[in-house]
Amino acid sequence: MKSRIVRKLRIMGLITLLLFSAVQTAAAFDEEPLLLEFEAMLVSSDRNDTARAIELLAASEHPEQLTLLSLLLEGNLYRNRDDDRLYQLKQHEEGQPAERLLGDDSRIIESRRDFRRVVVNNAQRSQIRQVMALTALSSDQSAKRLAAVKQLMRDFDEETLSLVRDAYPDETHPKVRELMAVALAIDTLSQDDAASLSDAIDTLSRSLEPRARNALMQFSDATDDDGLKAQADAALVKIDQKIKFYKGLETLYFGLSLGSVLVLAAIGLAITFGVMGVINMAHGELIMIGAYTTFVIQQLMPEHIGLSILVAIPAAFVVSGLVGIAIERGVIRFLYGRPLETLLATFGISLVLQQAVRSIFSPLNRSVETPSWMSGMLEFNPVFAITLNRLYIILFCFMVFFALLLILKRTALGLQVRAVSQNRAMARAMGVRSERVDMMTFGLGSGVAGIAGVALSQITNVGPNLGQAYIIDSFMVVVFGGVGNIWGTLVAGMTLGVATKLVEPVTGAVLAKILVLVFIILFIQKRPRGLFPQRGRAAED
Amino acid sequence: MISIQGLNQFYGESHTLWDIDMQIPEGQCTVLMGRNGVGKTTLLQCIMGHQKVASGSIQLNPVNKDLVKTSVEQRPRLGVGYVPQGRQIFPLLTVEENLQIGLPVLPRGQRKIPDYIFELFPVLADMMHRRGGDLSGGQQQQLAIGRALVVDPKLLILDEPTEGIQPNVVQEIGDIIRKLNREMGLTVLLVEQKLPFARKVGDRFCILDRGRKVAEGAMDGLDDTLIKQYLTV
Amino acid sequence: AETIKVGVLHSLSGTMAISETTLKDTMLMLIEEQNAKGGLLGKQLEAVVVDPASDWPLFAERARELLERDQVAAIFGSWTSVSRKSVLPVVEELNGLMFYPVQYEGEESSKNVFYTGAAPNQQAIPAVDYLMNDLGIERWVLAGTDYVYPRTTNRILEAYLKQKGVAEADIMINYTPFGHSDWQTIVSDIRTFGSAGKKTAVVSTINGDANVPFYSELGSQGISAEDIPVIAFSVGEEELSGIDTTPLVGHLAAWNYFMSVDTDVNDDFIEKWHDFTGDTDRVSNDPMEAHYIGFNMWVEAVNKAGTTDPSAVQEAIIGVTVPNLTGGYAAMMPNHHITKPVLIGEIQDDGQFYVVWQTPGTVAGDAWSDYLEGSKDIISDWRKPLECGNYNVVTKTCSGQNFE
Amino acid sequence: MSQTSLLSEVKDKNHVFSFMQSQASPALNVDKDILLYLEGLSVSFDGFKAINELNLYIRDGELRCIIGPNGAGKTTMMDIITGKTQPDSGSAWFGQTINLLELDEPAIAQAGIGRKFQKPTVFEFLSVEENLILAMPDERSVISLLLAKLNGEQRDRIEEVLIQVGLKEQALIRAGSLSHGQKQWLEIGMLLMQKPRLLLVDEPVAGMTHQEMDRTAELLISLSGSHSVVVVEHDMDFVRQLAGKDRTVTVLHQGSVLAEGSMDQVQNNRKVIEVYLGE
Amino acid sequence: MLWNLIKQDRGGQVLLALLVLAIILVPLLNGLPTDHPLHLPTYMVAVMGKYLTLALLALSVDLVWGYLGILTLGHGAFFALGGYVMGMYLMRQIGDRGVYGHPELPDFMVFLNWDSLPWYWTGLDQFWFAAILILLVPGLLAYIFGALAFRSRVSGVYLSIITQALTFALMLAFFRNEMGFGGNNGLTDFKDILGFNLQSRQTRVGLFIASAVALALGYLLCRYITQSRLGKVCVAVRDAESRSRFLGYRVENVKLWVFTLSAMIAGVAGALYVPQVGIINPNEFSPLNSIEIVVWVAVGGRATLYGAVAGAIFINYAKTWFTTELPDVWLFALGAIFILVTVFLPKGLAGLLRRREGSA
Ligand SMILES: Nc1ncnc2c1ncn2[C@@H]1O[C@H](COP(=O)(O)OP(=O)(O)OP(=O)(O)O)[C@@H](O)[C@H]1O
Ligand SMILES: Nc1ncnc2c1ncn2[C@@H]1O[C@H](COP(=O)(O)OP(=O)(O)OP(=O)(O)O)[C@@H](O)[C@H]1O
Ligand SMILES: NC(N)=O
Ligand SMILES: [Mg+2]
Ligand SMILES: [Mg+2]
Repeated sequence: MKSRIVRKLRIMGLITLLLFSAVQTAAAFDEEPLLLEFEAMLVSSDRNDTARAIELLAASEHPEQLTLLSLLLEGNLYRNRDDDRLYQLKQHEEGQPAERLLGDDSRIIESRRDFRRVVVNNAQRSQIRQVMALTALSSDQSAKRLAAVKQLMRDFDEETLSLVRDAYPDETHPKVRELMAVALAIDTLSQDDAASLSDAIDTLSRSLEPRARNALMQFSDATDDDGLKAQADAALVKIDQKIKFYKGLETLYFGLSLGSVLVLAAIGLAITFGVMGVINMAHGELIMIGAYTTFVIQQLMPEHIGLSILVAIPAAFVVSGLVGIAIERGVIRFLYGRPLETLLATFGISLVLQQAVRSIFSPLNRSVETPSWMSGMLEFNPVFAITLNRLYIILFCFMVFFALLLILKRTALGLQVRAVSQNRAMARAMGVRSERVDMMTFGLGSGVAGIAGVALSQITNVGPNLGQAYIIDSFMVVVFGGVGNIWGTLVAGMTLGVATKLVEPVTGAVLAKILVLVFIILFIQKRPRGLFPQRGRAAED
Repeated sequence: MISIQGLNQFYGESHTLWDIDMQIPEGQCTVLMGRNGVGKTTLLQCIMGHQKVASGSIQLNPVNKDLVKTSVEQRPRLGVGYVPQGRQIFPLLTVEENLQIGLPVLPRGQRKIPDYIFELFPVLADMMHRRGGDLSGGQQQQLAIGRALVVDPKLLILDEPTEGIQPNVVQEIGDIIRKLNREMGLTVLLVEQKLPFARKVGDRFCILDRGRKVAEGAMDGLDDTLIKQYLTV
Repeated sequence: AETIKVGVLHSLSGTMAISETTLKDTMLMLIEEQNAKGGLLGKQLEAVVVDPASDWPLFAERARELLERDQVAAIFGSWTSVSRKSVLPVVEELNGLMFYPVQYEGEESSKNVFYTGAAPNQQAIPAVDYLMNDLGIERWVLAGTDYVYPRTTNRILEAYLKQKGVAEADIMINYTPFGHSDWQTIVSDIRTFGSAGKKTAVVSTINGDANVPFYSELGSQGISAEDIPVIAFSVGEEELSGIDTTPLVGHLAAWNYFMSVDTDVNDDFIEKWHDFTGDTDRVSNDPMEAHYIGFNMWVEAVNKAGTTDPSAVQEAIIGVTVPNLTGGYAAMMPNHHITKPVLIGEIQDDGQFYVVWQTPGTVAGDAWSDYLEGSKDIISDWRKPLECGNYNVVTKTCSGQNFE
Repeated sequence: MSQTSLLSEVKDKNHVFSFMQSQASPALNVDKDILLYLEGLSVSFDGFKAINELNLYIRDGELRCIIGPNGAGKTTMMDIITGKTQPDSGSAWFGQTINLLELDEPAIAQAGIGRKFQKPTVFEFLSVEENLILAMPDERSVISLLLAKLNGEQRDRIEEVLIQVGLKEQALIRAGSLSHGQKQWLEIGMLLMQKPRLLLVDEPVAGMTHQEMDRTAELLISLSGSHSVVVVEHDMDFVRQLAGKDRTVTVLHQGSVLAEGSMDQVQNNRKVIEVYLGE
Repeated sequence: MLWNLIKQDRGGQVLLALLVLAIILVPLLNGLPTDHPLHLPTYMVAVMGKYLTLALLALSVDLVWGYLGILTLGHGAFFALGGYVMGMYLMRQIGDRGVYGHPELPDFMVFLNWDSLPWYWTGLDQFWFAAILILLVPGLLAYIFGALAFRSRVSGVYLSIITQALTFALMLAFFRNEMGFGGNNGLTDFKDILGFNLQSRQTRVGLFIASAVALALGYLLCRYITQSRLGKVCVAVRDAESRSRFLGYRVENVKLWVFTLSAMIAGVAGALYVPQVGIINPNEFSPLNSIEIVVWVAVGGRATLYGAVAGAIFINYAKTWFTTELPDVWLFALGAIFILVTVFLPKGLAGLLRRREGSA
């Protein structure tokens, strides 16, 4: 039962959309025999016919071959159950127009049921991609050619190889050329031509492509020539060393990225709990609110997913911040001087917020899309690539951290909140407007939690349990780092992240988590006040 | 400067201050005296707003405000500086930060710690970046006085400011209070147990006993009978 | 007027609310519909909804209340195995009826419980067959959440794969804690494992909340279904509705029902569901179908027995056959499991599954796996004269019954 | 306690864990008539030398006044003696046999060193009477605490101390609601209950009236002889009273002894006047 | 001597009187014919028994939190360990009546292919041995944990968080099937206790009485401790830890023993809880559960023993009632209770009672 609110938001969003998005019209194709046959196969109820339709088109020299195949690949073709013809739909919604693929007939969708999407399966998708790759091999963009060679390397046969072989001499782009060379070398290794074998091994020894390594292994197992075997083995050792090095880098990156998630989740708490002393059990729910804000923003601007995240950051800050301020004004301000009781009240608040989200947005997870600029990888080589979304999260984490540091160190607020938390009465006697400071600080911590929610929405569930999943870890990080020290939070989060990732490959995820917890317990014995303890006479009693 | 009328205060059930009427004339230094536990600190806390009063009024004069009805954080803005008993330093803030806390009450452009504070208490300059809580007791006391002066007060309230301070500095503090009082026209309300010091800096005295005001007058009027009656155990 | 009470025992709060709330709504819809049809035995049905709050002991407590205090004629409920295990002694002690709608690990057959979800042989085994035969998979990653269902399923699959000649080195098993959220290392390991030159697939028994970050990591590390397909047993339409499916197109799931199934009963069911919830975006899923089947079976059995008395219904329900939503029929077997078709679907970018394969007929649920050492000799048959849920055909004994 | 030392403790099968040891320290030995030896003590905080090569000896039964500017290191010295602060170097012995630097705070307290803090610290949620009961020296092990009962003698003693510190009327109220001065008295009362061999008294008369000061002086003087008493105070009248004609007064400055001698000598010491007393 | 303990303890008197009354009335009312208007259904007996065990748990938390100032966010671990020991005993009582008919191994071990009982399951078929372990296992863990933490002077939130880490780690460990405790499914399907059929009415009433007696004894024990000199030392430690060191108290020993004792009480509570609810699963180790216990104590009134009992019973009753009557929105109601109690009843329910007493 999606709430009405969301639906309303969505309608508003649609209106905005119409203003932005250019209306695209589908071009119809002629009813020539080949295409009619293609259509007939696709509307058939026999699944194998789809594959045949693809083959049919692929084998033909039809000029619109690629256009049609991509329509199919992207799921833009629908079968009408009445007339068994194919249609292109702008939207699979009642009242929307449907254009016939062949000829120029169109109708309005009366019932969604009447139109069934024509779907391709994995094998067929591969089939289409291969066809497209073959064409792309002669594209004038090197990136496309590179992708094409990669696609072809998944599964090459004589035909594709000969295409690569033909294209190789003319290829100018070094990367594409290199990959082609690898492909050809792999092929060479499977032949029995001793002359070029050594060169092929040499080529492959420089490549980190898994297929290259596999080919070398196979070759090494199969060959009778001791010299070549030794060469292949040496190449393998070299490759494995490189792989090991890159795996190490990868682990480090994974650790930092897990660490930055922990830091983001904890950093708001480092303020509300660490600096203000409120044991804020609702912190997780403030993160959750940030994530839901992202969801709502995306609902409002479904055509601008890329932008939506950027809009969501300030929006989540404001929404969570306001909720935080409401919590502070409504409950917590009655509890200053009774820090333990904030635990009780905020625990209650967290239950209420969870249930509120369940009532408003349903208990189901909501889907938040990853904008295209955040998806994909920065590929350094075939064994080492960094995922862009995580990279952005790491960067974002540092940005948030330094922004907060600046606020706490460079503004009066930072000083005042520490004064208030150390001695409220005296701070007021010095003219500090403690109520405003509390409100602003709690709002700031909550707003930052909201921002963390935006980041988390990119990698995990956006659902009512989101907060629960992070609250324990957040407290762990803040305390491990040393309460009241936000540098501590940063270092603690990163340390725990990297430690987890270092242990995980050895022990598996479950034991890794247990070991990290045991590590925290033992570490605290050694440093009873965390990584960066508050020192001095006052902290001792 | 301050005129207190019919002030009553309770800690829970226990009636601590009884119908206090008291005047603190502008430009003078009034010393509040009395045995331990008679309610001196409590009275100052009422003036500062740290304790709720049950009845009565506390008029702050040139600005004509009833302090009972104003919030605590207004007081420094109305020109009241406070040196509490037990120093109440912010232990984890540095000395500098302790002093900076009061700056925002000053008009923009004047938000700087005045140099004369470091002239008065050179030790604070030496310890600028040490945590307040790490200072020795006497250093903290000096910091507390310095901190109160930062807000540029018209009325300075001090609760046993010489407690734990080395003798030569006590003399200095006496001189300072007198100077602030006589030369800069600062009104001072001082709680002090030590008679010589009280006599030296005070213009007027006021004695509390078991929550009531029992005597008041010019410092010359503080004679042995009063002392025997109210200040001896 | 006197009513027949039906207990609905699904978590509406806590971690499981995410899955179970829908089933509560389904039950309310089915009951409403039945009442519109005139009720049962001339009486109206009344749903008694309680919230066991994802708290396992609370499941037993609530079940006891439903049976003792509310005198419900049957309980429809539970999702996790542990909640079922918690309720089990109670329904057996009080001789109640319970319909359990979720795929599970098997190894159980109670006189009082009817298992309308899939047993491992109705989901896992056919799925692996499909991967092996149709996709030519040679290397296997068995990834699951660390609890009994994945453990058991994977043990069965491991035995099965080895029996089919798969080498130990071609099987990688990985367990993660509940709600595991950082999948970077594991996905990277899977990628490495899958780059050994043999076609590799992941069989996922990853549960609930851990799926979103898992798939999202698959997407960001660029593992597409064409490289390494993932087939899931716990990811359905409901779970997909919380995931951005664009990068997941082509990954698989094995179920006994998909919302996209093109039959009239299914279309009708979905339409009613949309009307009932007032939300045309709501999806339907396999456990909903299981409740649909279970409820109709119960109705039929009550009609057949002429009473809601549990013992009579237990007797009457074996052999009852009702339509399922995929165009066939489901029959209650003597082991209290039902017959189901097995469907394999590929994820589409609209969050639906497209059926790419299905068993020609239906498969009967097997309570005791033929691939596990301890249980291959055990059978279950609740008909007279055997009346035993775990009869050892070798020792010829029946053990572990909680009733006299 | 660090992890490695814990590990080595566990590995050593003859190790007697501290929680299994009898917690009594070696018997106090004051054969040489010196109760407290502080030799070559130094301690610094973030590079700042709070105590610098300090040497100090307290005789058995002596009443010693220590004065010195704010920040001279007086409180820090007490922190070292009571185990709160570990010195960087030097030694601290209680009698001939007890090395204070090897003991932790409770062991030092049990060995017979009691302390009154500069800032009065009492147990705010317990009544005044309960504060005194807890200061009684006898029961310290968990079991005996569980079974402890007040006997008549102890009751009388509490009564006596309550009267001595003038808190008879407040006996049953929460210590937290005492005024500052009253807390000072309560702390003195706790010291009296504890009857330690060595009393360290940090600024006892701060916030007291002159007459109370006299009383405190009397009290401390009466304790000396059977106890050693070290008093830190800035109030010269009080120090004068305590020191009388022939007791020793020590002046600390910048962490070490600046001057030592009778009150008269000290008072007329130029350097002392310069850094501390003023003209 | 007993009377002296509760002479000045109005709440305690009421509590003990109620417990005695319950011990007498519950079997009587439960024994009435089922159609009698005063009949107490057996399921209610079990539910009430459960409340009493949770109250005992709350008591153990109040002892360390209320009086000693240790905010333990991991006490559920000790409760769960006691529960697991009892659960293991109950599993062993099943004998060959499991579904696989194995004479020794519990079902979950059979189907996970274990061939023999792990060493730590041995002896648990004996009740006396189980009874000892119920005290010993939580006690030992608390002792070791405490010896480490208190000696290192870990305190405040740092201690709270590592208690939380402790229970969290245990939860993950117990989830692992390799541990041999049944993984996520835990231990369930119990049949007898001490030879009595767990599903019989009499056994349930017996367990209820055992819980009531345990609660009463637990109350008296805690009361005795808090009234003793040790109790005063606890408060002293709570309010000024370092000051009590300077008086010669070995703070770490005081903390260690009280904490250990409290863990044992929690273990007993867990052991009584398990046969009444019929299942023990790693979820009992969940950190949020432990936080909830603290919340019960706070609602009841920290540092009043009867308050802790009242809080636990009140909240758990409210939960039962809400989840049946307001299944869709009960979290709002529960959350609101927590918020309102904190803001308006700073001393918890016990404060309400005392205010009454004060004004009367
Ligand atoms: N927070 C409190 N709660 C209850 N009673 C208090 C509280 N603070 C002070 N009192 C009581 O109020 C009375 C007055 O205390 P107050 O601190 O004002 O005394 P004082 O005159 O400043 O004494 P001193 O010279 O010792 O500082 C004392 O008897 C004290 O016991
Ligand atoms: N933990 C600490 N960190 C940093 N500096 C410290 C610390 N403890 C003490 N100090 C410094 O050591 C010096 C000695 O302090 P101490 O408290 O011993 O002085 P004192 O002689 O007792 O002075 P007072 O008479 O003012 O109480 C002071 O300058 C103080 O600032
Ligand atoms: N039965 C399950 N999926 O837990
Ligand atoms: Mg005072
Ligand atoms: Mg000092």
